[in-house]
Amino acid sequence: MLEITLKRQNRVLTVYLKGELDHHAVSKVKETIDLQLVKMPLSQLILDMSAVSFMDSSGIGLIVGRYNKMKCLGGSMKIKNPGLNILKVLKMSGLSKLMEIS
Amino acid sequence: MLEITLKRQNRVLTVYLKGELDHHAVSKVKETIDLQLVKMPLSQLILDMSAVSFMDSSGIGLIVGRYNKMKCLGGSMKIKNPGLNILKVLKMSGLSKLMEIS
Amino acid sequence: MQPINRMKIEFESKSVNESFARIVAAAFASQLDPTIEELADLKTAVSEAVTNAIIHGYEQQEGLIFMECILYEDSITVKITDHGVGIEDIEKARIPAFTSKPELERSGMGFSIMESFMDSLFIASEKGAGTKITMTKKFSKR
Amino acid sequence: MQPINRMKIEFESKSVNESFARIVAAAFASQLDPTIEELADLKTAVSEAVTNAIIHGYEQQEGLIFMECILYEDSITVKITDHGVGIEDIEKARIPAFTSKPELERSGMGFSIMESFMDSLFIASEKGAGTKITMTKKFSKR
Ligand SMILES: Nc1ncnc2c1ncn2[C@@H]1O[C@H](COP(=O)(O)OP(=O)(O)O)[C@@H](O)[C@H]1O
Ligand SMILES: Nc1ncnc2c1ncn2[C@@H]1O[C@H](COP(=O)(O)OP(=O)(O)O)[C@@H](O)[C@H]1O
Repeated sequence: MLEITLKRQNRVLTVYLKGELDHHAVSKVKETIDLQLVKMPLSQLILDMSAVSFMDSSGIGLIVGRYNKMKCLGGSMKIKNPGLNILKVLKMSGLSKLMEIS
Repeated sequence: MLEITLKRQNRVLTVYLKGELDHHAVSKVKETIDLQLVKMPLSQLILDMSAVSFMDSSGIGLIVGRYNKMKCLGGSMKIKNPGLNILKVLKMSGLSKLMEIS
Repeated sequence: MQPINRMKIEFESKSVNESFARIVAAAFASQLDPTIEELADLKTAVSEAVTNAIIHGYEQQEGLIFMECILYEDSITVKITDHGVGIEDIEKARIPAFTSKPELERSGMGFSIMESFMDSLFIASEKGAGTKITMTKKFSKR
Repeated sequence: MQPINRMKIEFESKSVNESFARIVAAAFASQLDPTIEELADLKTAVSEAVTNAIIHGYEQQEGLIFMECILYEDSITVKITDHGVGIEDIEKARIPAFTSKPELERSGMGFSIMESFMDSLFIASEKGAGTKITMTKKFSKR
């Protein structure tokens, strides 16, 4: 089970994910974030992945989808604290060229 | 994989087991202990199970077998620190009536 | 009741697969969010049945073991089958501490553990054809 | 080379079984004592193939997914099969970032990940009959 925690500060939304980010888990994350995007204007979306133990290309699809939405809304997105195995998937998918990963 | 560590003090042998004690693991433990039993006379065999995460009835067979050997040799046997799930198997098999469990 | 999920696995009768079978059953059952104790009970019962198939069913020779797990709303049914020697007298086999292999230091407690750790246990067996164990465990609603 | 162990599993095409399939493959592979990274790579590749069977093969409808794992001295071969819609153009499907389901926010990186995380990847597929993925990963000697 993937746990989602949201923290909003001014126009920055930080989403903390905990657990395994696969196709099964993705739809709930997508819904949760997209609901926030329509609620209030955001300038930045931060995905904190420090507690994500697994991610496959379904996670890439989720991230690219949110990245595109943020761009449409004139905002930006960044990824924080991915573990080594998550970073491997992010890099291999070219996401590290699209957005800041720290 | 089950790890076996031996500590001998005078005529008392303490066997520390770490891992899962099932049929697959039992033969190595049996060999290791029985080799000690023929090496030097023992008055007591102590099985420390604090690091045993799983045990089924193959473990019961192992313990009863060593208990009988110790009795034949005029010694005794006791079990130390079993976790809750291990204790459940020990009790259900009546071993708690045969020897000291602490 | 309708099953909500099911799986079938077959693996070789090697003792190294005893822990594998336990992990598989527990991983599948964890979809129902059982307690740690319930999961430990299930693992122990599966280990007993798989070990029996290896030691008694196939007498430590090559053979295939089949495990089927069916999840319901609040319970799991596990079927473990071998095509080994079979059990001649099932009543006798169920007696606590009865074992046909005392020379292997078997305790004869396998069926007693399956019975007490699960909520039901059925044994179907035919001499020369094999054995099928069907066990069900209910998980507490949380 | 002779296989040292093998198993076959079938399970329903439900997304909840994606993590189950990963655990099963990893638990079996762990008999070879792989590194944590090697195990993570294997899990990711299995997850990709199983997810594809669910989303593309069976288009999120009911169906059965088959996984076979064969262990050799220092490698594992995993075969994942569905009897779903099949792939019309395998060459095109393998192109990085190609996806036939952009509306589901698929990234099209599944095959690329399988290819880069495993040591070999074969795709056999027939339109209307299904798809079989065969992947092998070598584990470092330790
Ligand atoms: N799969 C099987 N195939 C053949 N015989 C079996 C099988 N399972 C159990 N038995 C028989 O039933 C007896 C009791 O089994 P069990 O209670 O598990 O004790 P144990 O395995 O310690 O002997 C075994 O000794 C064996 O004779
Ligand atoms: N099991 C399958 N059955 C049918 N089509 C498949 C299957 N696996 C992959 N495909 C096809 O190959 C394409 C590329 O797959 P992949 O690289 O995993 O990316 P994605 O899953 O993100 O679309 C899919 O979009 C789909 O058209």
